[in-house]
Amino acid sequence: MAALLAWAYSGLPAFGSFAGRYGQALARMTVPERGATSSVAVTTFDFRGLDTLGEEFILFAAAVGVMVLLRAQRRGEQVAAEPAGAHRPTARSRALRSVATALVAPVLVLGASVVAHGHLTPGGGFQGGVILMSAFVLVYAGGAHLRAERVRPLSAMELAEGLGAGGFALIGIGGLALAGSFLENFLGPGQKGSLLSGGDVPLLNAAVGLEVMGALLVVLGELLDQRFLVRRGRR
Amino acid sequence: MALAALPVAVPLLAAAALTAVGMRAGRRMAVASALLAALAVTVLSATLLARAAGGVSVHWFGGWEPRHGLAIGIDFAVDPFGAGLATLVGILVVAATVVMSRYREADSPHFEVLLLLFCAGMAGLCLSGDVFDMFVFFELMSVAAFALAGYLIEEGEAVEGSLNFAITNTIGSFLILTGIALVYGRTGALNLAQVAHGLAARPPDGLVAIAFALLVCGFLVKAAIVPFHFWLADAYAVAPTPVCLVFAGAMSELGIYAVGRIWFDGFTEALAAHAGSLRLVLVIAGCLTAVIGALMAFLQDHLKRMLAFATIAYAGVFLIGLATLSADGVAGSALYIVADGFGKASLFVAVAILQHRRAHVSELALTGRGRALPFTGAVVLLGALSFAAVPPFGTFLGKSLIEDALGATGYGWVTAVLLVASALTAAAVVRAIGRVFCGLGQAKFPGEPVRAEAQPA
Amino acid sequence: MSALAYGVSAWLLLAGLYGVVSSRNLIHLITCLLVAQSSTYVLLLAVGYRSGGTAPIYADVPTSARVVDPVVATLALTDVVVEATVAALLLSLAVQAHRRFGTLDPDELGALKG
Amino acid sequence: MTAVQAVALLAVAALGTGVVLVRDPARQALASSVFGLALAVLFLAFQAPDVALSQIVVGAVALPAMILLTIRKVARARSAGETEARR
Repeated sequence: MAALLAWAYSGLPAFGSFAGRYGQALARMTVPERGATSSVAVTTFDFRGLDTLGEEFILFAAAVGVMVLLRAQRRGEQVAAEPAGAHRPTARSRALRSVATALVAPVLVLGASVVAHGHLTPGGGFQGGVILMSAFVLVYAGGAHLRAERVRPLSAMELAEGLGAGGFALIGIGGLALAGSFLENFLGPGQKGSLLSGGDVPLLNAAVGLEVMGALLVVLGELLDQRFLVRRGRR
Repeated sequence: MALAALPVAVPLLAAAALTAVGMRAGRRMAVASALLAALAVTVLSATLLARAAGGVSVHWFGGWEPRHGLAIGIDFAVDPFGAGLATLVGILVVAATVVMSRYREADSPHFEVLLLLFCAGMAGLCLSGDVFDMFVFFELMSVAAFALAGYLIEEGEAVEGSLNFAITNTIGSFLILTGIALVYGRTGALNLAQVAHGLAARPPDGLVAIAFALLVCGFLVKAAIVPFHFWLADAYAVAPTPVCLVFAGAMSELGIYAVGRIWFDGFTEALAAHAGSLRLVLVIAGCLTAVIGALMAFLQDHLKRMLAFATIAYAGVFLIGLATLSADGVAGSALYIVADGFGKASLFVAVAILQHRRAHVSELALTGRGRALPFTGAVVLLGALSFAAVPPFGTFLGKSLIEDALGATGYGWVTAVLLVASALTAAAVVRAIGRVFCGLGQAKFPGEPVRAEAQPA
Repeated sequence: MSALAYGVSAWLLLAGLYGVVSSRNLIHLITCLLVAQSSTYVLLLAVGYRSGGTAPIYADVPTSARVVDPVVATLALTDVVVEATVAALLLSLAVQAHRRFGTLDPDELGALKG
Repeated sequence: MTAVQAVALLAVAALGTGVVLVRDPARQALASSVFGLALAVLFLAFQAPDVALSQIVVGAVALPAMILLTIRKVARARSAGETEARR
């Protein structure tokens, strides 16, 4: 197999000398056509938007799948009680928790800004969505298992996820209705480099951010579930 | 033609909406919306099929028409074969939704959501004309399929079946992706038509051969062609029966379809000089698959396993049709796929009914217990006749076309393999009819009865 | 030098697959799958790299700059997401497998089937 | 190819091998986190900051976290089983 791969790879252009017209054409079209500055974002959300639509729904399918697969675990599982005292806050963990809680707001802002600037600089809905998700994980790490659960009940996450994924498809339909083609960018390109350039790319970014955040929270929430059960049992 | 986007967009939207509404939607509403979406897919694809009769029509997403002969966006290239398969997918998903709603009560719409995503993935794969986009929809289909196969996770076997399924198919998708990267490195294009152009511009070398081989292997894992067949029977045996109906009727066949698409739209020109050896390899793989699948099907008494191996056998038959690399052979395969899809689907429906009413899927345990279900018996008989490819069935026409194409390409002897495959699978089903519906032979109860899927889980 | 980039990609694929085949623990096996998958990102990005090119982000560079291929970045992004999702699904299957059979050894799972 | 790229490539190859060879899943999760970071550096060197960013959030943080949670969950289930057996 190694030999076969070597045979195939030897036919590739030498490293650094790739001259594919497609990518270069897209890169050149980015600014004049769309006013956004990140070719990657415009390629992801506009030229090849359908791929991204599919990708979001793959994530969506996986989150639903994880819910289905771990459902049985959630139901009536005998959970080993954690040794008593394991969670009694010590001074050190209390300090850690306050740090974590203090970090929540900046991380939320960071995530939101990565999403909002996705069409201008590296980053975008996906990366921002994960950062937003980690804000919620910090809430959890902040020691408030119960609070964390109150902050993000499973159905709310599902709602975010569905809205995000559906939003992407809806924006696509908007293109279909307003400009005659599915995923057609139906908003004007706007000023180069401004927050509202790139037509619907920022909107799609926001939808993806929401979807990614929701889906990852569902997955992590499912994997964390047992903790909640323990806590609830003791209450 | 903006219509092309809708068979994918509609189920995706429906799935997202269902999830957003979540538990608040009643059970009935979930089923109804899934049903509506699947029906919409069917009708839309059928319309596409009718329009595609005049030739391939291309839809560019986002309105990105090619500029200076360079594809910018992603296209759906709708040809009769793809649109036909998408229609088949729609119909089978409708059937699966109906069967599932009859036999299973659930508190959440997750099953419908996954089924819709699965449906969208398959429809997208049928229509897409961009090699990376095919991969994306292929993955969507796979991820939804992994979850669906493990849906009955409360039953221990489901874990193992879907684990094998997921691991082998994930490795398959690495192969596809590596193939795509190689193709992109050579041609700088992802649109299949432009890939074909770019590949043909230089004499074929190792890169082209290996890239093609990687793509073919990746897709054939899904079709469960020998030697990639071992996961299928396990996965089908554990998946909910209505899901098997879609798996067997459409998913395996889509693997074959994707290989056809890659060959005819992408590599024909570049590898034309090597078509002979490709034909030989594919025919041999197809024959092995058909014979092994049919033999294994004959040896099973677990009805779902039997049908799973029959699915493998027919995947081999369709591959043989494709392997002729001729218009007749492909048309034959297409017809055969559609006709056989309905045949297998009705057999799985019958199994679902038996399983629900009698709580068994082994034909030995079911001996004589189907007498009170004459209608189900009739359906199974029709399925057997469809396997046997006797004249009034579409399978007969498909098989004759493949045989003609084989004769024309010098592989006349392969018709014997087709005959063996149909005979063995039909015989297996007839034996099941004899035992289950006529009460021939001794009843045996190997182990405990399987729990009916019908019980609220 | 181009051999190094492509070679590393091939190496990761082979190493990951070796890990999958030889693994005695499902969680280990899944992590090895991830290594194998990372080979595809390396390959994609290596294919699209252009010597001396900058990232195709025009926030700080003029539009006439030589840039690397944006398409491969898009493909790799999609790929990263796919990896994460498949891993999540496989991990939850592994949890269930352990729950059913009390083992994470793929060989023992096969033996239990009988 | 620049020296940074060459070094990053070699690091990725070595760490990737390491991830495969570490047999203990918990340690492997940590190894894979380091491997994910190395990949992110490599992508930066390949001028793909978008991919690098998502590689950091996914490969170096989210996936190892998922793996660790899975291990934890499995370990918990195991000790639950033992407690039950003792009863």
